[in-house]
Amino acid sequence: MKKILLIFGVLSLLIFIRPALGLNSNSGTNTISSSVSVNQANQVDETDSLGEAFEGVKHFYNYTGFANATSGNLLMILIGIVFIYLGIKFDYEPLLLIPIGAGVIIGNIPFVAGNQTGIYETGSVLNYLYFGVVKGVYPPLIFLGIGAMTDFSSLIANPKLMLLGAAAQIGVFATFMGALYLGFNLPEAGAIGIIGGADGPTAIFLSSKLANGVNVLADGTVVKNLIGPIAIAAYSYMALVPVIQPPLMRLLISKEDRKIKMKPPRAVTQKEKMIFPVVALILTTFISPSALPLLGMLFFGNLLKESGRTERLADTARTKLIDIVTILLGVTVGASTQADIFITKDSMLIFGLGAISFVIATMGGLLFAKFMNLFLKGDNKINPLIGAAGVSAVPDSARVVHTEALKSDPSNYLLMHAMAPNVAGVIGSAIAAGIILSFLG
Amino acid sequence: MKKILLIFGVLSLLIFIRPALGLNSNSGTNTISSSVSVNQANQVDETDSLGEAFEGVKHFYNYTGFANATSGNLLMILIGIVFIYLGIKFDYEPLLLIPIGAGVIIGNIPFVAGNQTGIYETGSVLNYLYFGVVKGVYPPLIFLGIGAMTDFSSLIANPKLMLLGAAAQIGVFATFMGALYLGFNLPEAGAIGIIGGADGPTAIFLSSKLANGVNVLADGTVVKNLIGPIAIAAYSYMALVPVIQPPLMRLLISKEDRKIKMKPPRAVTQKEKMIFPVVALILTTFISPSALPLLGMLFFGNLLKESGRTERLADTARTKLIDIVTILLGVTVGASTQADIFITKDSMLIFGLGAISFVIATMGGLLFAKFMNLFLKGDNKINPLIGAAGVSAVPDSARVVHTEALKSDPSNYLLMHAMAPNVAGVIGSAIAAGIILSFLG
Amino acid sequence: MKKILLIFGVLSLLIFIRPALGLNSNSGTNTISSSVSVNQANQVDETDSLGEAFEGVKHFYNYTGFANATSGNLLMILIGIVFIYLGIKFDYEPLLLIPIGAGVIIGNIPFVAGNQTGIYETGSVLNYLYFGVVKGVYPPLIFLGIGAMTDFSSLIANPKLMLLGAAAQIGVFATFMGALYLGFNLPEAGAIGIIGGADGPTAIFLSSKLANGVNVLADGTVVKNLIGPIAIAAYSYMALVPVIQPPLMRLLISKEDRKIKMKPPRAVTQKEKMIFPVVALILTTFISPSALPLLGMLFFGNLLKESGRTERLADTARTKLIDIVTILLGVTVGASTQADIFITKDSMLIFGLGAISFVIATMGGLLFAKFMNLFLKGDNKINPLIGAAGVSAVPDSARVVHTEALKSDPSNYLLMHAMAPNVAGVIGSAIAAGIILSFLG
Amino acid sequence: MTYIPLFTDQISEGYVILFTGLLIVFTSLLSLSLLFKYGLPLMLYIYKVITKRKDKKISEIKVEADRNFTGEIAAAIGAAVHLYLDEQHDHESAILTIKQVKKPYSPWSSKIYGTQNRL
Amino acid sequence: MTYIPLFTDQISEGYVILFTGLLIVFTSLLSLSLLFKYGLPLMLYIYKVITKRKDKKISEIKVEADRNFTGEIAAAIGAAVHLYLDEQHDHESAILTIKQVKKPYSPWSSKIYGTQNRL
Amino acid sequence: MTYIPLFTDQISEGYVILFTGLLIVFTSLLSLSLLFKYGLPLMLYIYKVITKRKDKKISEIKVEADRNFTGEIAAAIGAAVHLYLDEQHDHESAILTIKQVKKPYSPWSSKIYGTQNRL
Ligand code: NA
Ligand code: NA
Ligand code: NA
Repeated sequence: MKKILLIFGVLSLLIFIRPALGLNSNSGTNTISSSVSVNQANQVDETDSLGEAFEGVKHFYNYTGFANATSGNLLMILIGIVFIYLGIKFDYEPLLLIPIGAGVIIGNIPFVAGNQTGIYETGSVLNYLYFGVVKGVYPPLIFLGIGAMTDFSSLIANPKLMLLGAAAQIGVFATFMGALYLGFNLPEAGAIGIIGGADGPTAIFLSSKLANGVNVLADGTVVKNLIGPIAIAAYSYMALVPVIQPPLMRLLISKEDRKIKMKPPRAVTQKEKMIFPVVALILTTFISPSALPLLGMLFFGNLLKESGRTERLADTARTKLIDIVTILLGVTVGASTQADIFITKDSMLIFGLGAISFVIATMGGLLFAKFMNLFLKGDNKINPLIGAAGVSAVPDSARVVHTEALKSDPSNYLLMHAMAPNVAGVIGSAIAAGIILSFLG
Repeated sequence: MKKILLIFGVLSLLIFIRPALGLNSNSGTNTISSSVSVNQANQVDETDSLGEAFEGVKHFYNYTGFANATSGNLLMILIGIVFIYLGIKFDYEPLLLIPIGAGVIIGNIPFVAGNQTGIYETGSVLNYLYFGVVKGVYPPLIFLGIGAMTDFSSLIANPKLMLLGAAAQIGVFATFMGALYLGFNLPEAGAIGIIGGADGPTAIFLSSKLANGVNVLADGTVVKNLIGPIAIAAYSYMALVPVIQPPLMRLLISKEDRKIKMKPPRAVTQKEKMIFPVVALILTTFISPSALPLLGMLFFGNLLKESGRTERLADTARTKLIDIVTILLGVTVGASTQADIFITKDSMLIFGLGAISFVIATMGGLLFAKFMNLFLKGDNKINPLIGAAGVSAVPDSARVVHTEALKSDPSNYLLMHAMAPNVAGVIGSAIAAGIILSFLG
Repeated sequence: MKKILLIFGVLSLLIFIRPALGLNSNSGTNTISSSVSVNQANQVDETDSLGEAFEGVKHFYNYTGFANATSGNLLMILIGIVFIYLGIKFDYEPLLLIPIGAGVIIGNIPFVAGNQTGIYETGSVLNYLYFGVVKGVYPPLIFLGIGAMTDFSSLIANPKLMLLGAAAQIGVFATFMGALYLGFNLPEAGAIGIIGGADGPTAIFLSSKLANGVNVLADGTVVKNLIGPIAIAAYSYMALVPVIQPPLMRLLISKEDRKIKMKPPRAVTQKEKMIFPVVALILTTFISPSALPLLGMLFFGNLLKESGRTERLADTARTKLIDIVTILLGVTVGASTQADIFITKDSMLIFGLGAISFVIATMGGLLFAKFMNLFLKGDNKINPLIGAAGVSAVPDSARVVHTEALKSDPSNYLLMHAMAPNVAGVIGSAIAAGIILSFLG
Repeated sequence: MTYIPLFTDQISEGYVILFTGLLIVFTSLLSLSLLFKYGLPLMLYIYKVITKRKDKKISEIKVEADRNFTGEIAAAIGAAVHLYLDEQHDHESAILTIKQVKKPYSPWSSKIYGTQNRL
Repeated sequence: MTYIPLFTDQISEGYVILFTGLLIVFTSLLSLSLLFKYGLPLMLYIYKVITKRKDKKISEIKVEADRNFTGEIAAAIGAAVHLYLDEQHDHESAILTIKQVKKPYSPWSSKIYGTQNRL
Repeated sequence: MTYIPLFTDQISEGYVILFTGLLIVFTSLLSLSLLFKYGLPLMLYIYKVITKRKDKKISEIKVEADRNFTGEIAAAIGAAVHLYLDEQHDHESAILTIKQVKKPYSPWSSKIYGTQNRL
């Protein structure tokens, strides 16, 4: 068996590797004939129309990925594999990186255009699933699920921590300015800026509205389609939060400050938790109506969770519904990185800006936390580390804070406290997105 | 900290409340400057372009809900809150009232048109989700789930109780006549009449076909879009069944009759339960083919439940699938009550007619139950109370009957018996919808 | 009560059976009057406009299924009932046959065209749900779920068994040739051939791309819409695998060979199982890019399962998501068999070809297994029965193999081994579909 | 889709629909009830005759159902449910509390609730 | 949707958005925090006055929550979670193993997993 | 999408597709099998060399799998499954009965099954 496997295998590999090796067509011919002879052995009599069969193989070969692969495709596939590797090996946001990584591979399998295969070809399955991204339908559904799984008690117990979520938004607007200076036009810059919000769905939602390759500017130019790069950048850096934030924390926060223990949050009544989503929904969307799809669904989901009467709906929203949307969103966003469209100078710039935005956002949060401490007395003082959680990237940044605090004092559990700025960061980014949208939409 | 919170807060509130208080723009200016000075303290140097920043705030302010709120919006938001309150506090159909209530709030957040925010704006997320309502796609999916969770044994064991489900439909046709007399045209009246069916999905389905703001009458007039008011009316009164029905029961049914104990239903074999959905599907849809989407899915779901081979599908249909659809249907139906479109004389009339229809339907069921007793001997006699369950509003009306019966005789458990007319009422309403559709569709 | 039930019943039945019995309209009239008199008893006064009411009944009657039923409809409904019966009684693929059977009934309820009822009428609910079939969206989602529930270890442990999955594909191409000889044009023949793949989703996917009633050939002729017949044929024969395969096994495999015990597969490391989906995805789709939607999703789902980090996504994909899609796919595919479109000579031919294709595929697998044994020594020898599992029809054919093997040796458990060619068959069919698509798409 | 009126007068047509509709609704539900009162037993009998009692599987499925699901049980359930409904709210709150203490922070894409979800 | 520029110069408008944006984000989150620090207690008080303590249901729902959910517990949970997160991977693998041994073959449309799914 | 024929005669093209198709299907599955027979071990070896055994996490995940999932178990499972499949129908009916007795009335939007769903 080994023997035949080998003979057959070597020959067949030849068929596909040939062009790579640059062998001439003769070797091709005898490949065919010989492999056919093997087929013969199998069950069919193929003695006739050998030539045509060869024609057929050649005809078919032009459809294979081997014939159409570009270095860009191979590079992107490699990146996809790296995403998956990071997700599995280092447990960085695997629920995001693995679907996206798989999507990147799927999106970069070389194909012949016009066959309804690619994600950008109308009528292809991927294109139908991508619809939810292009139209910004998936993000609000994910926010519904987030709302149904988020407990805002720490925020209700300690409202002033909301300001940390606001402070981190400096990252959004700074990146926005940076993008402008790098020559992106306003809507594109706005979409890029939101990467600093460290919130995937918000980033996808805003970019699908501003940098969707459809809108037309006053001067007649069409905005670029940056949904792919922005989403990938946002999710990549969200996954890398455990790498990005710790050094900044050690840089900006003194040993003593890191040791600060915060007094346990007060107990929050169920009634408060029921009122919160309603009030927050009305207030935030009154201020930033363009964020309605995001904030409306977020607080609606939270109401389902806290009402105490709709547990079954909340449970579906935070499990199966969000899972389904996450799968579809992840794989399509990944697939949207088709090399010929994705590998551009813009994408590189966006990745650079993204890195900076996370740094600025983190610093903003940390510094504003120190600033707040100036006004806080005694055991009301907050541990400045939790400022870093203001970037959202829920819940990783909160867990990073938790871990960092433990390094300086193994008995200092900040997770509960860090959740407050963390969810505030989500709200803050959504509001910021709404503001940008109302200015540039 | 308190201090700065207060200063900053008061100032910022001023920004938004100003117009309400009618302060002049000066106060506005120093609001800006002072709050900016705070920002300065935070992290950025904003000394330049203060004027423009003020411009920006003014420009942005025009997008906020504060600038665009109408009394109508505020009224509807209040109604939304009341819905949620009723759902949480009195446990009235919370699975419906809470999503709808949240939707009402979301749909009435004031926004600037043309930004793809509102549910009636093409391209907005809410508009995409609303699609399932406008096209009548959600109701059949909900019926699929209802079928997968409904046990028809009590109906199979006691077929004559089906007539109670028919009797209650008098409410549908009476309301239909009422609507005609109030000047609605035929299709609109038909859609309004179905409120008397006490069945949300059926009401949405029929109104999406008849009163969708699209169809054109022979005389060239376009029918009104009454989906929102009809759906809200139907669900509101379904939630209020525990309030509406008891007085009517006491009014029409004598103390003795209320004490009647019905003999336990015979055991039903699994084979009967398997045959029921198939036979019922064929018979009912042969009589009323236009009800196919509703009845077809209802009995298909029931077949999944009873086949004993497709439990996993039935389970999904009656849990996650129906939950997802309920969430989307509830929030979009709620959001469709956008003040400028919802607050009309028509809506008020529809609510009036709705109330009457429930009363008539209940009375129809109760009286026909008494009428049936004239022909029934001994322990075959039925407890007329169960006639009220014929309005469907599953399962609340059945539970109301159960509770009422217990008041007159604490050992009289009618729930099982009341379920028969209750589900018959669902079938009856769907058939009625089909009839109306085939006459006026 | 019995009495009135009978009177009323007989009369009402008369209304509908009349035309069948060919009674004259007089009987009709007194039917009305008498039944009305009953209604009177109920609650409403209907003495006036009796004539018009009769008009109404006549008008309505033309909408009922009784007025529009064709023998074709009744035949198809009968077939639907048979499908359901087979699923329940003999447990043949009930998860497929029961939804499809119900769909067949739903799709053949007679209705008046132009009322947005039928699955082929734009705007009807069934038509919206059918979209996922026509556009080939459902199949990849089902493959996602299959991937998330399939364990490829037996394949990884014993790679050479993959060839059995390839051998069975002879069924696909032989059927393709047969269809050509029967006069179908190339795309239609390609779509019909895939029935031999014994894989419902693949069949639907390919036929929705090739034989969708939309594509135009070079000579200007439009291809037929064969999605319905092909899907029904594929699923029917998949369900009948326990009937089709055993005789062929006994025919082709000797008693001794059936007794062959295979050595237990080696243990497979988690790392191998993680790498498999990625490598397989890249290699197979490079060779056959047109199969990307199917193979991409299949291996993506498997990655979710094996990554060890995305269990919650894998779980959703293999339970609720696949259930929802299975329900919708089953009922719409069933409903697409509307008599006037389904009952054609083509459908009959397709069913004939389908039966043959399954036979050829099974024989191909069995014979190639015997052929492989010529090269295998000692306890490496494979039990030729597992060749039959190469047709996929997962997991039934594997279980048939298992059962057959037990008949010749009650201690010979082949299930694990048979799974290898079984899943290989799925991959093989998808690749074959891709090839056909790239030739004829 | 355009609607062609059958009758010149809306109201009169309304009455037609009223009477016809009620008539048909009653007829259909009545025929359904008759079918299950008289038709079904007949069908089952015929089925039994045809299959000459060969139908094991289905009977297995139903058998236990018959035994246990007598009217008494039905009544008992009625009672149980009744009591149950009264207590429900406490359950509700209990459940709430548990949930609350079990994951007072679990937000999106957390490895944590990936597990909770499994538990 | 076409975008009409407010300002001729992109950069200068950028700054406007920068300042305005930050200002508004802060304002909104600040007003939210103020609302919950001062507004909410007031609302609850008013509500209590209106309903004159008649609100049983909701109070029931919350009561236990209050009792148990003290800060100490919160801290305790923090600790628990911490420990928990460290052990998680072993759990993960354990679960994996079980799954693997429980259904190493379950493919699509199997009667088997119809049941597995239930187990 | 319009289809341009490669060959004038359908049948002859059919044969081409027949042969080419089979050839390619075999080739691809064969190369896949070769890859896993020879390529994969190599890859794993290289990976190990590169990471110099530093890969804890993944190994943890797999380790137990290896231990327990020997061929014997596999066979055992085969047997188990076999027995299991025979008993299944009784299970099925049992489950049915329970379900039936547990909620013989639970219809839509019931507060009851909101809870059932939880139980
Ligand atoms: Na953020
Ligand atoms: Na009803
Ligand atoms: Na196959």
